[in-house]
Amino acid sequence: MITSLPIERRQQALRLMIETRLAEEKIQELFLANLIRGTTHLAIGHEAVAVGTAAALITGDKVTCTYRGHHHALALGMSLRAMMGEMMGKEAGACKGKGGSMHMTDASIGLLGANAIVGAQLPIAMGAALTAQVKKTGGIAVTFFGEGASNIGAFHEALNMASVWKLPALFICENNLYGEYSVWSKTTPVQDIAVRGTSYAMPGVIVDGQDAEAVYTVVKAAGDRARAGEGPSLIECKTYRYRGHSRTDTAPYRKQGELDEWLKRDPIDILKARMIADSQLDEVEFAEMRQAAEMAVVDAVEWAKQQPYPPVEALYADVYYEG
Amino acid sequence: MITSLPIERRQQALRLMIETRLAEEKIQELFLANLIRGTTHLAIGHEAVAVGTAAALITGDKVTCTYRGHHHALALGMSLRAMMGEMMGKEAGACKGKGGSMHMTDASIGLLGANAIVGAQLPIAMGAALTAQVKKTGGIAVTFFGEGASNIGAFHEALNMASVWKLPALFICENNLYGEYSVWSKTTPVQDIAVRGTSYAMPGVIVDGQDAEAVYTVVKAAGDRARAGEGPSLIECKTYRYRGHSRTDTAPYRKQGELDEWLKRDPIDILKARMIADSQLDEVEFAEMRQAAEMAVVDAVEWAKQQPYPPVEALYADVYYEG
Amino acid sequence: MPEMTYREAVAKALTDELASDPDVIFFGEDVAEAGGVFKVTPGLYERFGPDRVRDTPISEQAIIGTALGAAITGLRPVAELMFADFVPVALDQLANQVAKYRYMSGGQFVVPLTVRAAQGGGNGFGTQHSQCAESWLMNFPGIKVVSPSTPVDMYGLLRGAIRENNPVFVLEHKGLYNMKGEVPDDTAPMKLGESKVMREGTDVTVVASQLMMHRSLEAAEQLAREDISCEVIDVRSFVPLDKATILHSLAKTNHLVVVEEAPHQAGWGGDIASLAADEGVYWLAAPVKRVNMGAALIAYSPPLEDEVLPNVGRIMRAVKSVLTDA
Amino acid sequence: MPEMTYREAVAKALTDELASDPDVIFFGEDVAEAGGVFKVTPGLYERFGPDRVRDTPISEQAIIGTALGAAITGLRPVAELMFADFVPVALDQLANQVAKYRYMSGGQFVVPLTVRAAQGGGNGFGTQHSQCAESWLMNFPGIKVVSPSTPVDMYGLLRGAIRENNPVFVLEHKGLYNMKGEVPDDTAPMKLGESKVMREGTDVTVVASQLMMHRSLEAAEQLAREDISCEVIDVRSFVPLDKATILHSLAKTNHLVVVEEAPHQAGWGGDIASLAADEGVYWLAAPVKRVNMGAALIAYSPPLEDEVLPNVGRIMRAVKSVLTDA
Ligand SMILES: Cc1ncc(C[n+]2csc(CCOP(=O)(O)OP(=O)(O)O)c2C)c(N)n1
Ligand SMILES: Cc1ncc(C[n+]2csc(CCOP(=O)(O)OP(=O)(O)O)c2C)c(N)n1
Ligand SMILES: [Mg+2]
Ligand SMILES: [Mg+2]
Repeated sequence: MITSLPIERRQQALRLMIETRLAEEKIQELFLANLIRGTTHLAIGHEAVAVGTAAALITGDKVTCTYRGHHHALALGMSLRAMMGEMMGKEAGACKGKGGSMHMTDASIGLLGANAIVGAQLPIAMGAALTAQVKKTGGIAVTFFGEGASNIGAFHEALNMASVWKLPALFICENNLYGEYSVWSKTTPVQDIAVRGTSYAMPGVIVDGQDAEAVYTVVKAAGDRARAGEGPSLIECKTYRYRGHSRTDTAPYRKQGELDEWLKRDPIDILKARMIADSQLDEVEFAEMRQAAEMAVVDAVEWAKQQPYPPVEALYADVYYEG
Repeated sequence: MITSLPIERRQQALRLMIETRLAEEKIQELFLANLIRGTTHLAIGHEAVAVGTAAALITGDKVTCTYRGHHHALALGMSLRAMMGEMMGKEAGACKGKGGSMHMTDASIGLLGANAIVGAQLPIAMGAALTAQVKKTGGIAVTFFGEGASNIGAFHEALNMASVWKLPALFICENNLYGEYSVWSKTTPVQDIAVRGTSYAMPGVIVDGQDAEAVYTVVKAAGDRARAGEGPSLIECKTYRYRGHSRTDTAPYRKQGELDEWLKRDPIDILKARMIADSQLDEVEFAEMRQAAEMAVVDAVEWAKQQPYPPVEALYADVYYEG
Repeated sequence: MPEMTYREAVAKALTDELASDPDVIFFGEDVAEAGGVFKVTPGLYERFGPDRVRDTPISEQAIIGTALGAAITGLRPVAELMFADFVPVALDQLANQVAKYRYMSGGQFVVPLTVRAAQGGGNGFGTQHSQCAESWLMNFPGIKVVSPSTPVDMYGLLRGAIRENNPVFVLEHKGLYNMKGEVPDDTAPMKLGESKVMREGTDVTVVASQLMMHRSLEAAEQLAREDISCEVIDVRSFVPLDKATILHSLAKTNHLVVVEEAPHQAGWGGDIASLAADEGVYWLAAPVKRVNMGAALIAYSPPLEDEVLPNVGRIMRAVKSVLTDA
Repeated sequence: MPEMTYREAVAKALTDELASDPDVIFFGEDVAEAGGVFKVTPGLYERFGPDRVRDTPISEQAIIGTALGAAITGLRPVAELMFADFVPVALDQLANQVAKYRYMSGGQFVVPLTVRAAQGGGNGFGTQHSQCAESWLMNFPGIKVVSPSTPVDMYGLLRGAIRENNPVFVLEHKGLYNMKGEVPDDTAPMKLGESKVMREGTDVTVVASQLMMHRSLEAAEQLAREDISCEVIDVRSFVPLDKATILHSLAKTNHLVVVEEAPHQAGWGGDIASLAADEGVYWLAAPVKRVNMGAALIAYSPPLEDEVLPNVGRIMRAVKSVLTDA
């Protein structure tokens, strides 16, 4: 049973998904125009996972995620300006320009860090869950990772420790079928990552990652369980990335027609259709929403362009805390 | 159904178990008398796992194991002299004195190394399995580890890779209930390690680790499967260590009466009883066997004592292969 | 003034920190119910309870990662890695996460995290259980590294490390656990980053740490009988490094010997020699000698292990060689 | 004489080795069907087949461990770790296993194993994808470490590494993949352990590697216009280190600058400086300067990354400072 969110929260979820989509499309443009240096990993197609999860979290909850983390950051409440500033390496960016695309981090919204080492974010979230447990904050920690990451040692250690310690933690796997250029079946002998919960006596749930409300429903339930001290859960969101793995990848390894099939189940379309069916939205309002998002993205980009780079002395700041 | 081994092989298995038992008791003695430096991890109680497995292997098969590895080495055919020489750090030891108790290694019998880093031996065995697969030798690779090791990252990575590559490999877990001083349930949320095969679409079998022929039966079947190209298996041997974790540990953490229960199912007794029941052995012959083993152990110790230490220049040899 | 062992000093520092700050927690493999593999931490579990003193699974990456996550969310964790030889198992978490977490977030976090591990050779533990880890950690700015050599320093530096709002790796030497020394009741948490002149001298500066520092003191004692005066400096803090104390001594003695319990290549001794060759070059009257394991590994066999670790004889020869070379 | 890129030189070396020795196999993440993340290895999978050229799961510990097991049982594996920043993830296998396997068995095995990874900064990849790894591997005797700086060396040293009956870590610099150079058809597998004088000079010896070596050459070129003559040495082989070439140059120039693309602490530059302070001390006319990242990390922001990596200006200033200090 999928929970229907109240109208305001649906509006917010839809707005965030549209903003995320447009922001990422813009980021790709800026990269290809060489206005940004480095690399980027877009989550276009994954938006429902982020907004569905974020809708189930409360203030004080903590999140770690990956280099493919723009959608999480925006869903949790990072401002478009902070993100674009960071993409351009500006002092006003989320990490003062020191992190970049792969490290969008904002402690003020509970986002403890996006990680560029596959799997490393899982144990770090366990530490946040431990703090919640020891300090009895009622909070939970959520960590996002890909299906490919479920083959690395840190995944195994984190799930095992979370289970024996009954940590208030959620492991959310965004199974987008590919790890870089490798289809999951080439590197992973099981059909569903959720089955790996068995090794830790941990519930493993599969959910439609294109449906924000479906994601919300399972994350909310697992979160309630975790908050009640009943331990962690593994949640596998079946999703798809529309773009290549990173900036320059055109994804020639995709199966013919696969993308088209997934485009039919676009997360924005799904929520939009449901809202229209429920008479909560019409095409005009949707177009307005999209236009507002477009303007917000453009504003953020233009703002970020105007921002100064950090001074060179910033290099030596924050290696250590001084004081 | 447990396979009965032919009489000569039963005799050999029994002899090896007795020799191993006595050799390890002697080693403990030598340590406590400070005739050997360092530490040691005895497998007293585990002998059936080693001889049952060894009985199912053929020339060319490869094995990696742990610091708790004397029983594997002897079951595979390491000489008592080579072992005692190594324990004493003598030049004539299995590793020329450079390895010691935790690193009993003998390439000539397929024993690729005992490892003192928990879990590290698993991927190494996968490499041996890869060679067998690529060179089509018909051989398999076996790796031994404890239930505690099943919580470390390398375990996970090795089982996953073995499964996707369908490597001819066997993962043999000696579940002796404790990892150092921690009972398994404190660190491991599942009842049986075998269940972890599920995460890799790999068969997980549980076997009585005190019964050499039971171990032989499952290892033989899994080995045949691996040799036939059908992939790896996870085998969990339920066993128990009679002694503490290492030299100085008196195992105060054991449950009251637990050791006594296990002593009732001693691996030597089990095979002995079966042979007596099958009229293949009587008490006199058993006593003779034991005495011969005692003499062999004493011979090895006395021989090892007479051997010279390696010359100091040996320090600089074999860091690299020269040539 | 109470005398205690180096081992007891660790326990006392942990006890005092756990008692004085409810945010301090402590975990690692077999540290709680069993009191640690080196029997360093008995009683903590009983006193501070299962929430704050925990046994972990054998999962070094998870141990460090969890400690990091706890540190950035309001706890002040102390994690144990048991043998320092296991640092490589968890090095991604230490080097790519712990060390960089504050920096790459643009200073959003403080990381009040302490990691402890036991290091060093001489016990017949073989190639994989006898190494020293300072140099493996030092190429990753963001972590501080301290290596106390005496009970009082163990107590003060471990407390200082736990009080630090930065990640600190505290290395304990296995060969010193039974060493006794005075630890005054009023010993306060110590500031990291200071070396200590353990013996004053005028002819040669000997820089060393932990077991090697004690051997250097012994060498100095014997050399004194031959009228050679060594100044022995205990590094104590590898990161940050106290350059001033070393340079000050070098200015006086004009001769430098560095004693490392580690292979030569990319060892911390190179930094001391490099400091001498840079800021101290005009004071150098002779070659700087490094006494270390060269390119050898620690072998199990007693005579090999005894030879590969710098011993008093090798240290004395090095001191004499720099004095006669000129 | 064919010209090719550094990237093509890697591919050609792998191709030639796979073609000439059926025991050579190659695996890593996305190296086979996709031809590698840096597009270094396209076509190998098609030519040599799925048994010998394999994609792995994201499992760096398993990659290195499997390569080790294969190497000691009759294959000659080449494993790729993609970014050298992932070395810490697999360091236990490299440092405690690969490096020690022959030694702790008393010489029972040969370990003909090559590991490749791409390293270095300057691409805006951020703190966790821009590091150089030489110094992290060097404190573990048993592994050789080479860092080719030109296409011809890349080709010759990679082939030499694969031919070696020892573990070799070959570090490729991301910033050089597109660099072109002559690779004569008859280029043979090269012996490891030799540095190369890339430019002769008489005033200052500059020791560097890869991207920093090229920047040093550029600095030397500019300094030449100011009548300062630099001898630029490309380290090429960090383990074993070619001490003779460096000392020979130092004897001539009496001045030394070491340029590292890494933090200062426990970096390989310390070993070069320490060599100078020991065997070369009487030739030193001025302080030995190390140009490196100091205690900073690589930040994403372009101006910060551009500043933290030693650049031509900083190298020139260091050279001048050692010449004017005396
Ligand atoms: C330890 C480590 N190994 C390899 C990489 C290179 N890498 C970056 S992303 C990626 C694929 C990850 O796939 P998945 O977990 O499915 O996440 P996705 O990118 O699909 O979101 C790889 C191999 C890395 N960053 N870290
Ligand atoms: C990576 C690593 N972590 C910790 C240790 C210390 N240690 C040695 S044995 C052991 C317990 C292993 O338990 P288990 O796997 O059940 O094997 P057993 O000793 O019972 O045979 C531990 C924690 C180690 N050697 N390596
Ligand atoms: Mg994926
Ligand atoms: Mg066990």
